[in-house]
Amino acid sequence: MKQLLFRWFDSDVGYSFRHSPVAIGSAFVAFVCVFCAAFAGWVSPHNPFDLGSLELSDARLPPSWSAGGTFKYLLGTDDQGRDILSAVIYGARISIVVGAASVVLSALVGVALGLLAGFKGGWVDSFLMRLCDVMLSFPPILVALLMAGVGRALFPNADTTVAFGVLILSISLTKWVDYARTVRGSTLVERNKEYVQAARVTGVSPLRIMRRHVLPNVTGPVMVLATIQVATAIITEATLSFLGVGVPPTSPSLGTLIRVGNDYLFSGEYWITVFPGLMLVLIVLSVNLLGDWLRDVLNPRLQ
Amino acid sequence: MAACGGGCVNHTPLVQANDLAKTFDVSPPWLNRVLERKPRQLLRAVDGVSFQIEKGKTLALVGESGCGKSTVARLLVGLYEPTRGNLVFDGQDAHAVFKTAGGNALRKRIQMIFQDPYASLNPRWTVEAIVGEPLTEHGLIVEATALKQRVGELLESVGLRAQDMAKYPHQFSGGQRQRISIARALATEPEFLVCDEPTSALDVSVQAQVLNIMKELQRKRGLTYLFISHNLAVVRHVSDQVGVMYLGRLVELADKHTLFAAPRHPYTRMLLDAIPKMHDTGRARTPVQGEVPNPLDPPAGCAFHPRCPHANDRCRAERPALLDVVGVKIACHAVEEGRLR
Amino acid sequence: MSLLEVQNLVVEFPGRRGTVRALDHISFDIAPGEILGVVGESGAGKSLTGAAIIGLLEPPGRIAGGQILLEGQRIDTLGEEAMRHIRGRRIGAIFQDPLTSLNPLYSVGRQLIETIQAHLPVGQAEARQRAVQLLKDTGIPAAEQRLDHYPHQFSGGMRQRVVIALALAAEPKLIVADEPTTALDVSIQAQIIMLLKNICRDRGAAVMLITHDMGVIAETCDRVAVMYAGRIAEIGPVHEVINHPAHPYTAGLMAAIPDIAQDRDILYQIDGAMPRPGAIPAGCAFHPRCPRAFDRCKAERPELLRAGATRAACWLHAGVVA
Amino acid sequence: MLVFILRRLIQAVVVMTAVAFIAFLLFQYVGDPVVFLLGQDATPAQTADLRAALGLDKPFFVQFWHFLLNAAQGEFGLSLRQGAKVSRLIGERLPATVELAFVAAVLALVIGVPMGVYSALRRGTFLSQAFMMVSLLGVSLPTFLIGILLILVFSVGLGWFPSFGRGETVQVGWWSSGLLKADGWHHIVLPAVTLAVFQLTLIMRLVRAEMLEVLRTDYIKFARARGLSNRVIHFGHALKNTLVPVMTITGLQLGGLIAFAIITETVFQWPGMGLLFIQAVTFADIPVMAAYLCLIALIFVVINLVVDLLYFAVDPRLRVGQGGH
Amino acid sequence: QTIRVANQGDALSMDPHSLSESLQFSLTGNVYEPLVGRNKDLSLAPALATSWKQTSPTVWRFELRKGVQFHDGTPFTADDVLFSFARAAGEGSDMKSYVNDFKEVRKINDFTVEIETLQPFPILPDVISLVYMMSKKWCEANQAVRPVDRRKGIENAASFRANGTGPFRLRERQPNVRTSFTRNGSYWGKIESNASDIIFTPIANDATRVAALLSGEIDVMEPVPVQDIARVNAGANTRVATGPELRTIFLGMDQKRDELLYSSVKGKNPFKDKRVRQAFYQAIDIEGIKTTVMRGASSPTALMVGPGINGFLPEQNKRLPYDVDAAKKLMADAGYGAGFEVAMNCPNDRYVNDARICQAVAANLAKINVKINLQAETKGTYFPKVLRRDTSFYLLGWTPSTYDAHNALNALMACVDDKGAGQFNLGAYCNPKVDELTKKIQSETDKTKRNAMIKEAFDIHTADIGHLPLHQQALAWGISKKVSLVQLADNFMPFKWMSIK
Ligand SMILES: Nc1ncnc2c1ncn2[C@@H]1O[C@H](COP(=O)(O)OP(=O)(O)OP(=O)(O)O)[C@@H](O)[C@H]1O
Ligand SMILES: Nc1ncnc2c1ncn2[C@@H]1O[C@H](COP(=O)(O)OP(=O)(O)OP(=O)(O)O)[C@@H](O)[C@H]1O
Ligand SMILES: [Mg+2]
Ligand SMILES: [Mg+2]
Repeated sequence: MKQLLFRWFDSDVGYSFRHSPVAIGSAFVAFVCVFCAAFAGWVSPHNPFDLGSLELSDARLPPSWSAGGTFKYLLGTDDQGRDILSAVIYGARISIVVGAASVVLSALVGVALGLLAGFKGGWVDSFLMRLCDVMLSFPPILVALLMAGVGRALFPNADTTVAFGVLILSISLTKWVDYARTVRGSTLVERNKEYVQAARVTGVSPLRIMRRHVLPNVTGPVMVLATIQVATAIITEATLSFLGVGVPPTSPSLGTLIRVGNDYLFSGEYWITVFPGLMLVLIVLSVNLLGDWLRDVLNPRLQ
Repeated sequence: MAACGGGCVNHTPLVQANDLAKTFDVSPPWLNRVLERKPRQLLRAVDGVSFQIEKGKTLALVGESGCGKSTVARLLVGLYEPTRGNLVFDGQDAHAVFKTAGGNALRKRIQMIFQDPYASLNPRWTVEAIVGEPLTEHGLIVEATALKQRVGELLESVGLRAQDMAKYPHQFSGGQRQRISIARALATEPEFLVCDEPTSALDVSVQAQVLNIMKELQRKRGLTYLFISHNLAVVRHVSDQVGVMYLGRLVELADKHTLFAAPRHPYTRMLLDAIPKMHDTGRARTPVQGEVPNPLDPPAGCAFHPRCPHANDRCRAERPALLDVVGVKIACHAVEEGRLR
Repeated sequence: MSLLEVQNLVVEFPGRRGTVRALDHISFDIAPGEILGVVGESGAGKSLTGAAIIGLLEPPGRIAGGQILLEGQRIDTLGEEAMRHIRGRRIGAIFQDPLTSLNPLYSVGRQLIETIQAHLPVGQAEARQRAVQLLKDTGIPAAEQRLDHYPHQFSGGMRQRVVIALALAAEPKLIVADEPTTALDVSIQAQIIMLLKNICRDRGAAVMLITHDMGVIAETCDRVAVMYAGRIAEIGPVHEVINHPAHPYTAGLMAAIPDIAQDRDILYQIDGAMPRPGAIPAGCAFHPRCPRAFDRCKAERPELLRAGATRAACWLHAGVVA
Repeated sequence: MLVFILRRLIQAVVVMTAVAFIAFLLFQYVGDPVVFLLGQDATPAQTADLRAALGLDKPFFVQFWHFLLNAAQGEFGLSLRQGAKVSRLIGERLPATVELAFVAAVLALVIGVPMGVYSALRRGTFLSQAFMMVSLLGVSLPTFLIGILLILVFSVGLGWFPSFGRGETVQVGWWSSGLLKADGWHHIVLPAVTLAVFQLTLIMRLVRAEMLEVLRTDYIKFARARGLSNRVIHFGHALKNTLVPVMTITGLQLGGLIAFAIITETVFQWPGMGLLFIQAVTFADIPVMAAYLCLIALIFVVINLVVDLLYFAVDPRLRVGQGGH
Repeated sequence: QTIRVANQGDALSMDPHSLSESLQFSLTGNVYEPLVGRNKDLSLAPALATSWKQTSPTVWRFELRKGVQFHDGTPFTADDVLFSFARAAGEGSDMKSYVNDFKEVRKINDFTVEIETLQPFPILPDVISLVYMMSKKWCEANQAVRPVDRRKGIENAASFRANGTGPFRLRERQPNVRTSFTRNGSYWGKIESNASDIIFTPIANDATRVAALLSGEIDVMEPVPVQDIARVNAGANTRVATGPELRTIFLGMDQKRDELLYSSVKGKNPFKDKRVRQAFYQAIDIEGIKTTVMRGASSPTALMVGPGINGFLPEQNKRLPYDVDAAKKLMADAGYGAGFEVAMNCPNDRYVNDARICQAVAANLAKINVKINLQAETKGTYFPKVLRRDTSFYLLGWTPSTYDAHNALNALMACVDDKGAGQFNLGAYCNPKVDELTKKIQSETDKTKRNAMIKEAFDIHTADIGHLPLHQQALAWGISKKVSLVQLADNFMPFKWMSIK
């Protein structure tokens, strides 16, 4: 482990990391966000998902520094008396989980199908690529919207976890296409590289070649894509909840919080939307910047 | 095969290619063909190539880019299925065997070395994994320390150090990488090595190192080589026999000494003439005109006739066969007719 | 007076592990009309030398010392705009791969005409006239029609002819040709080298011909510089260097080349590999591989020393001068 | 060329059938239109009646087959909710969406391409870094929030632009255009900006990345070596080569604009297809939804075709049948 | 003078018989008129009928107004009345339930008609106040004899055009974009409005609608989101008119199934135990919901109908006190001291702050250890689901379309049968006494007796805690200070009472 860390530190990526304030900064921010989200239970002062602890009488309190604010609720409360700070932390957790999970899911599917298409070629390839075309003609928001509807219809009384599952699935459903295409492209390149042919001459089975030789060599672009898609997935989730098919309101994600807060922009209760919005920007920005940086570092032509 | 004790000279060839051909279908999609009334387009990358290689000997194939050298190599190692003809390896029909369960046993005996020392090693694997892969894949060695031991030996046999196995390919120079490739190819103790331009990406100084190692290995282990190159000087250095290819066909197949001393085919002559001579500087040569024709649409008759100074009407119409002319095999009307000698 | 004079040229790349010196005090000159060959192993710094002369070092690479004089005028310190007028007009360049050297979206004629008009005060019609003439001169049949064709419609050899025509478009006095034939077929290589040699002779242009191929050098050049690890190991008239190499590296290189004319069982081989820039040993860069190295080689860096008709950076020849 | 177009058309039909199928499959789950059609006082018998009358009680494949038959004739039936022909509804809404998407696309291109070119040419300068940051901010905020904020600032706060609708429109044949009147332009500013932000970011980053690649190619190096001026190299040679790959993605993005318009149209009450679709979704108006999705697929197909044809125009390598090797 | 009006939604059609929905009635009610209309206090008012009386328990006689012209100039006569009722009862109409009990509509002379019903029908004038009169001639000339028939895929002129007798004419109709009206110069009555034109625009997004009002792009809009009431009131040129609405918001519980769906309780149904229902009732902090969620714009209620509905009695409207301790005790008594878990269905775009009310309720119930799995979703998926009775606990709102308590009793509280009774009684509350009373109320003609029966039925339902009534939501109209208008409790917006400075 220590050795691995050291090797990373010593590698080109590590070097570039140490010398890029943007990368360090955004990694730091991303880490803080992820840390807070992961340990939300310890970090946040209240548990916003525990409905029993909500006091309606504490609803819509402004942040502590404004007149009428209390230190009990540092960033104020929303219309349900939910502590905004805690809600933001927990919401970030949900957003990150939804974002990361949908990216992982779509990456898994996309990479697998992309490998298959690139390696098998022929009609498998044609079929999968046409399938990608079809998926591309569905704008992601639409697919997610419809999928979320379908999910709700199929699991009408789903509890929260299933609702999340449906949400994640519906976001992933369009995103895998990007991975499939990228991986297929790289696979086509890698497949004809001589080291793959060497393995074939030796008699290594195609499946094994795909897994052991080709897969590790296409992870670079997938990584880049993944970082950037975590961000878009989080935004998609927010947009879906704007359209009314997001996560359950009792366990709001950042997107839900912003959407709810949107209703209070005119009434002056800016904190209900601004702080979740800031958090969202912070996460998306840092993840995007990391992705950008990674892309520049991993792209040999830009070295 | 007749049993033959040590010391007796075995004249049965180890490798025998009979009328090998490989055609690629490069037709436009079906709809285009139907609508534009275009026929199917077939690219005859290799078109009826026959040769034999005796055990312990080296056959070199030379020719310009695109003439089908690599395709022959891939046919020999089973990366491609021949469209026509067959390959007899040690008395067995190789492509038939490749398909059966015994295929791996045969694959073990035939290995390949590639051109690009940078692309032929998986950049994410350690040298140990790369060289060890054929061993584990064929179940030759499963135990970790034994594997290390064997990989170390292999590396040392190609002039690297055993400690190098922990490194990654990018930590080696081009020549060293090519040695790793050789070590990998040797791992299964093959009898036949197909080398597709193993030195053309290398500097002359490094090329010398690799060629020396290859020769030494051949001497020590009795390896048989198919050596592909477009550098005639290198070919002369390593081979016993030389085949000259043009547009998918062999145009001349001869013993090395014969070929270099007295090239017969006009194309062979042209190739030899095109090589700049190092030691009689200043001599102006008249380079041959023209370039290789489009392989999709090869000229009728002798494919070389548009560039050939000796071409006549027969050359333009009739394709010459590869004929035995005093110990040399030649496909040329002019030579056959005695117009050229 | 020499056409081009390179004096103590140093090129450096600031990098993650400190600054790497890729060219280390290189000096040579080229006379008008002369063909200078530059050979050496991959990574020896041949292309960098060419790039430094035409002022196209890729960032972060920079000239860190020495000077480059073109017809007595110092050009390494010129600004971008002034340098632009030198490139193409006074120094032409040819790169290795003719396919990638031409913009695929523009016709060959357009690229020729824009180059001519960038440097010469001629109208459209005259520029076109010249372009056709250039194509004819470089041996392209049916030049008039070919002018409107796109690069992908030419074969490899034809493309390289176009590239040569482009390099000569504004009649420069010096051509830097960086491996102009490496990407081509053996039979075509000879054609292109001949063309380059003849056309430059006709126009009185000097050529700096960078190549791997000793044979090409032997046939084409007047003088040759052998590079090793960012330095010039030996420089001198071609047949002297080839037949009587003064530097052990040159000698090794020559012996390592298989000969078409004779059989050798084992090739001479120089063990080891050329050091990367940044890991170049002290003293003579070649000493760890040199069969004739002695103490001084490890400690002191040799300058180019006269050795017969050539000059070599080797302490073996120290006595000759002293 | 003709063959190529034909191929694409056949592909298009396949893609659109698949889209229709998937769409139709999904609709089975998004809600029950009968509930809305009948209002609160309907009896179960009435419900069953209507269900039968609408053919909603038929097996899925029968319904789909009818749908396909009709769709092939460009007829998608009556909107369950509005009782109007779907083709007419869409016809009325199409101009609004197309104009919005068009203005947004022009905006995104006109601003995005120069920004991308600049930040590629002047990599590392303050301004180009700032462009990159700002562009990232654009993708970090959900579209709806951007829309509301724009309204808050520019309509309510400053009173510069109207907050909803298309304003005055002029009827040109069946097309209703808002772009022929100052009022229409006045109304389109905020929605178009909202819609353009995301695309702008993408285009800018794409142009930058492609440009950086192109600037590293040999032919650019060779163009420099020929002594061409920077202007010619950057804007003649590099930009044109950059735009070739950018074209594909931009084409796809244009299709995306129309889809993204859903959110923007909702926020700005823009009377376009997105709004129609969202309303249809809430009321499970299957014919409208199906027609919309098929139309979107058609738009994508057309855009792809146009992009491919543009390729023919721009890239001589694709113009086949002219010698070559 | 032009008044620009905006609403959350749009009428689906201009056909007054095609859909029984209040926005559609409100909008088409400016163009078309019923026989019996309503005053500003919702009491009945003569419209196209000048007077009416019950000539026998099953017969009502209407005297029609003379000299009335449709917008196209044709005079209004008894034939049009007969035609309109037939149209409302016919195929494709959504008004059938209003005229279901009619036996016959008879023309006595050109300006007198009689309606005979199957059973005694005391509230007939109330019921027909939403059945608008159309021109027979015009409908026949424009293929609009029937409301739109989706089955045949044929469009209908009446969906896009209109020819009524009302104070405004329909000038232009772009569904979901803009509908404009002009003043009817030849109206039979006086129009208390100075508006020459009305432009109606739907703006679905709350924030956009508020912004449009604040920036002066529209003059009247509805509804104002409760949280923005203060902001609109603070605006220099805008104000909010609030008032009670007829709709009652309540919670329902499954009281039929033996095992509660979607709950941690297995093998039994806690909602069958009145103590549990009462515990839920008393655990809900309705005042807290009023102040925080509804920002004061609601009136908590104990009844299933609100003021303005016939049968509503203020003295009956007494809620059980909010008392968490009592609720806990009730739960403990019922054997659920440790609470349980149950799913709750809730729309999120149907009623004012509906999902937020549910959240607040969930938070309240958490205090008596009940864990609510809240499923808030769009009405498009919500209604089909709850109408399948695929729910254990749900939120619903109800406005009796007849302005009479019987409608609520029959739809919400009667035992479920297959003839439409208890159709929205989604938890299948059933008390035979209430059922019996409901049937009697239907045909009782004596007003006092009838009201007494309504009172009794409500008392029983309240005692049973059959549902958990929450509140009547408030109307909130955003109005430019230049505009004066009359706000009706049924949320209709007649343009004839709207003026602008
Ligand atoms: N997989 C393939 N599909 C279609 N055509 C192919 C394929 N592989 C090779 N070819 C074509 O077959 C011909 C012979 O190719 P091959 O690679 O054998 O040539 P080569 O002699 O090895 O050339 P080089 O010296 O450039 O390596 C070429 O024209 C090539 O384009
Ligand atoms: N951008 C760069 N950054 C760092 N080092 C570089 C860069 N470009 C070139 N070098 C180094 O400079 C040295 C000389 O490179 P150059 O391209 O001149 O070699 P060359 O002699 O032309 O080799 P080849 O025969 O392979 O073309 C190489 O060792 C290379 O590592
Ligand atoms: Mg090859
Ligand atoms: Mg080079």
